[in-house]
Amino acid sequence: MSEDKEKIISEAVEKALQGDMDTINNIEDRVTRSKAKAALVKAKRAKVVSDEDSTKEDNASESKVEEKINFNQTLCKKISEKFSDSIDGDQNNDWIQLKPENWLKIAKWLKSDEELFFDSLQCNTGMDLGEGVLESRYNLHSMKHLHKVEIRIKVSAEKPDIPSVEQVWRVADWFERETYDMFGINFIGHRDLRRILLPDDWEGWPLRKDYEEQETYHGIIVPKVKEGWE
Amino acid sequence: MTVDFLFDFLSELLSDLIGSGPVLIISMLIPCLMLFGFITIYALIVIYAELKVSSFIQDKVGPMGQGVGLHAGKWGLLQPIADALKLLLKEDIIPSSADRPLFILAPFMIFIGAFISFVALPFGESIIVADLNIGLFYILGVGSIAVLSLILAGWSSNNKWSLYGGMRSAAQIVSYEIPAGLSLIVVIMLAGTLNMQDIIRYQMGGMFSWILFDNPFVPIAFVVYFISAIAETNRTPFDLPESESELVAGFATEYSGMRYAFFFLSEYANMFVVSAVAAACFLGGWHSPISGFMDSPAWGVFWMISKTFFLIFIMIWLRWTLPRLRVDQLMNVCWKVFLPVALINIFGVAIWTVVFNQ
Amino acid sequence: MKRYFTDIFESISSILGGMGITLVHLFRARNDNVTLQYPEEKWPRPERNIGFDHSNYNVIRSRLHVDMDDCIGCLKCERACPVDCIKIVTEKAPARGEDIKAIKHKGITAKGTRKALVVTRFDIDMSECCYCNLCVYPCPEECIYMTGGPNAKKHPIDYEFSEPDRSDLIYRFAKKGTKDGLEKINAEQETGA
Amino acid sequence: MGVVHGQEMVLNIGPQHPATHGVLRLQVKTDGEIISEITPYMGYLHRCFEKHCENVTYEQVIPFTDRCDYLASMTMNFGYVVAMEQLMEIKVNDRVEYIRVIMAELQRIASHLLGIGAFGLDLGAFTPFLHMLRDRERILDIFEMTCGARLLYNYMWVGGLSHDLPTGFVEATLNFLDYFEPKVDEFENLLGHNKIFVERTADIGIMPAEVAISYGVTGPNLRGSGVKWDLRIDDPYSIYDRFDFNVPVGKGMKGTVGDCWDRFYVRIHEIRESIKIVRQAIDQLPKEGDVHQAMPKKIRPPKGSIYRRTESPRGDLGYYIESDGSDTPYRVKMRSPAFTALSVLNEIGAGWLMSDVLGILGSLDIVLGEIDR
Repeated sequence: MSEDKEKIISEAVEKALQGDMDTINNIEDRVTRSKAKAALVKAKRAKVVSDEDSTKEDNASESKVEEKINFNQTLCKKISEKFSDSIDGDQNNDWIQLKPENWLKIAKWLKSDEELFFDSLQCNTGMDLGEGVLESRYNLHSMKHLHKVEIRIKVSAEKPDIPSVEQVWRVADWFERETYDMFGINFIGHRDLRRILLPDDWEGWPLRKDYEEQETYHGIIVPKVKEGWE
Repeated sequence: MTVDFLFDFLSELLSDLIGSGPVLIISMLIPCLMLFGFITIYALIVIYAELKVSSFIQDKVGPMGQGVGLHAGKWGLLQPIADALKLLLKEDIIPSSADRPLFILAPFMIFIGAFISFVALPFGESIIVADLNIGLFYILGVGSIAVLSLILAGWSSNNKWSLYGGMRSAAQIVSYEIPAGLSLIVVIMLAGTLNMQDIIRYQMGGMFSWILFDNPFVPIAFVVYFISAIAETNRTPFDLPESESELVAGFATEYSGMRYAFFFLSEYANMFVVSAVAAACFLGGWHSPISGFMDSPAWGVFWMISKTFFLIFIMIWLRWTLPRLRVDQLMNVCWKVFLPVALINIFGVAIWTVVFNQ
Repeated sequence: MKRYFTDIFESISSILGGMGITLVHLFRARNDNVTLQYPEEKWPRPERNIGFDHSNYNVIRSRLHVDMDDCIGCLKCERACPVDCIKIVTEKAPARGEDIKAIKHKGITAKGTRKALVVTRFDIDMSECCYCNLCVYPCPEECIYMTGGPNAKKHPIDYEFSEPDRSDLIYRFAKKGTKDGLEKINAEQETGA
Repeated sequence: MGVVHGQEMVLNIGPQHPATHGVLRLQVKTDGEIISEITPYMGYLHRCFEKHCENVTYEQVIPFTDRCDYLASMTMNFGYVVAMEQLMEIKVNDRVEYIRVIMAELQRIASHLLGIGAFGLDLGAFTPFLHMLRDRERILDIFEMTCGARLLYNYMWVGGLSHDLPTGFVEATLNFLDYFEPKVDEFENLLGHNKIFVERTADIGIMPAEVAISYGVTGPNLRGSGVKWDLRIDDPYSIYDRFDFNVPVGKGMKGTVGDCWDRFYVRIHEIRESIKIVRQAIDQLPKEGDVHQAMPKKIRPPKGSIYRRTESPRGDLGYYIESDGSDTPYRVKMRSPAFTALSVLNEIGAGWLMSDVLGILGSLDIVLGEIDR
């Protein structure tokens, strides 16, 4: 019974490829009709792919993007189950927005959980989103499962406190010191939070959008004035 | 030899004019000035040799003397003189927090250490400043004055880096004198005397009568002596006291101008002394390799100096090939490798001479 | 104990091996010598026969030069410079595309465009220039370029332009006297009209 | 290593010191020769790269990325350009991709040559340093033929290249590779297997794999500790999947895995791998294709952010670019591999002797321009 069904489906798909869809539509049995349609879609896609290979990459990158999106969504769900109301704001598929409160616990869980195993913090970027909102973004990556995630934590400029994840990933020690140095986000629980690139007694946070450099530093005029030019 | 020779000659000439005291002083001063002249000329030559050899090893050509302004001579020959002039004319800074008297004393002490050991070096049949019968022992004893001045220099410039350099050099030179001394005992056992001229006369007659080929144990002693001699003059791979990439310049960090020139000069003078002793004791001093050929006393000076220069060339060659040893590895090599090898060597040579009762 | 002897043997053999290599270099120094006696032998500029057609395309990184006759004052190079080391001030030309003898201003450029502006000031501060060549591309008249390379016929390579005083490194390309010459002309026109 | 006792002396291996590979101050607590604690102080070479990027357009950022890691500025451009093209979904033609790979791998060879040379120089071997610099000059000649500059190129632009290859390029590169291949073995014999060098580097500055990962150390230093992690294979970008090359990993031949000798070993073998890649890339180099073809007239990326990593000679070079739709970047953050390599110095350097700590610093091959940005 199933061979002739296969035959019907393949015939119908051949005809549909030439354009007349009615043979597929008038297959009575609902199951074989849906199977034929699926075969048609696959054949179409295969035909498209074989023509130009560039679209193949699009499909590959498309699937990668899809996979990334649903990976983020599953991760979002897991986090919200485990740690109640830690997701801040709506669901978004490129990154995960967290509230600063239990970020340290989430970080420990992200690293220790066998199935996620984010063992390397790739990069921590500070960001000044304007109107007194600072943000610290963490790009995490797992060497074992080769999957990545970006976690963002918004915080107000008046009270810029984020728990430090320096115990979880040792690299965060210097990354957080640099974000503190440039943005003034102080990381609670950090080993020795002080400026890393600028001299220790430099006032102001340079990378904030509303930053004016100080006139003199220890008597040296900071903005370099050059004669004979202006 | 030359001092008493000069003394007799001058006393006949001027004995009626001035008493025998001043004559003695004059007859001592003349060889001193000659030695000082020899050292400065030798230093210029060896600086030039080091510049050229190191450049050739590094696929460079070294100073070639083109260029505007002060010409550095056809093949860069004037370069060493330019270096010497530069060091003389440079400002001589003494750090304010340095211990002034010791700071000033250190370079002179190190130069004196190198200078007075020239006295017992045999340059030719009769060309030796003072033919001491304890020649070899005297040279070794005087050689250790350098240690004192390095520590002095390290301590007095009140700089952490030079303190490190001073301490390292103290440990290194003192501990490397022992294998050097032990390997020279082999020579003394064979030659039977401490007098440098007699040691060389013992090696008369062609290359195969040199002590080096006397019995199979002596080449080992020669290698041990040569390497510990390199350590004594702070040359790579043992140049820890003034290792430029770690301790900035070691004990010589705070020195500049004339004083730095003295450290430089005494390092090269020490190199000459050490290689001359090696040439005299192991390679037959002023004897020519083929017994009859060019063996007259005048040629002796040529042979002595060419052997010494060959050994100096090896030192320069080693410097531009090998990395530097670490301090504890340095000690490890000295006490755990050179010392036992030197002791076994003495034992070996003793048995060999008894069995073959040369 | 065995390691003790292998250590000694290893060190001797590897040191002798190393010395062998340096000895080979010592004797072969004559032919693979790399030093260049600077004042006599200059650094050989790689002659750039470019694969594609614009033969006068300049790829050398050295001092910037501007042909003022071709410059139409479009400020594209000033905007392209990442370190803002180019300053241009332009004035409206009395008549479009005409030469003005008094201030040696040519009206039409080599490419035939008619100039509407007179460039009174064109300064490049070579002490701040980062030699990134970003200003050469946008220029429609190709009048700003780095000296040397394929256009060496017009301007030989010049990478020895160091000056004792830093402010001498500010190159002023605008022709002498254009500014006040132009003012005089405008003043005459007002009085005349 | 040594039990530290007695009164501690604080020593500044100061910003001006022959062995700090740039302007870095190591405040060191020592008792005699044994160093108990190292705290690096940086920022002497901080030139506000990220603040500059917020005031210049996207094309003008490229000369600034050159100046971060001035020993490997081709790969710095490459990293920025790959990130930008992924942000703007630009697809460059094959000729540009192949030229970029050739340039990046030649730059990797040049940067490793200087890294190994300086490492040997810290241990006192002066001659190999000069031999390696001599060969590095030949690579710089090839770069100069192509884009006119020798150190800071501004060669790779968003969507293409600033210049196409000159006609004599392929022969010049092949001549160089044939001349250079035997030289790598000579370096390995002159320096690598020299007993004093082995004595000074084996079993010293051991960095276990977990310490390396938790400190975020990447590149040859991480591969020296036995972790097979190379972005060109594990997070592929550009066309690296078309070449077959293997990733050398430290095996602890002369001591334990992850010591200074292994990092040296990994770098020497990476030079050989890069030579293989350049040879394959030159064979497959397509003749036609204009290098300016995919270059957008006005670079105005869509609103959004991207974090893209590439393999620079010192490790994972990451660019985090946030654009707000205008033609100047809103925020550019460069994740510098040497920054994390320096952070591990205290962990693996404490307890060793003074000359070892400087040897370990040399083996990490850091560049201060990239650390201070």
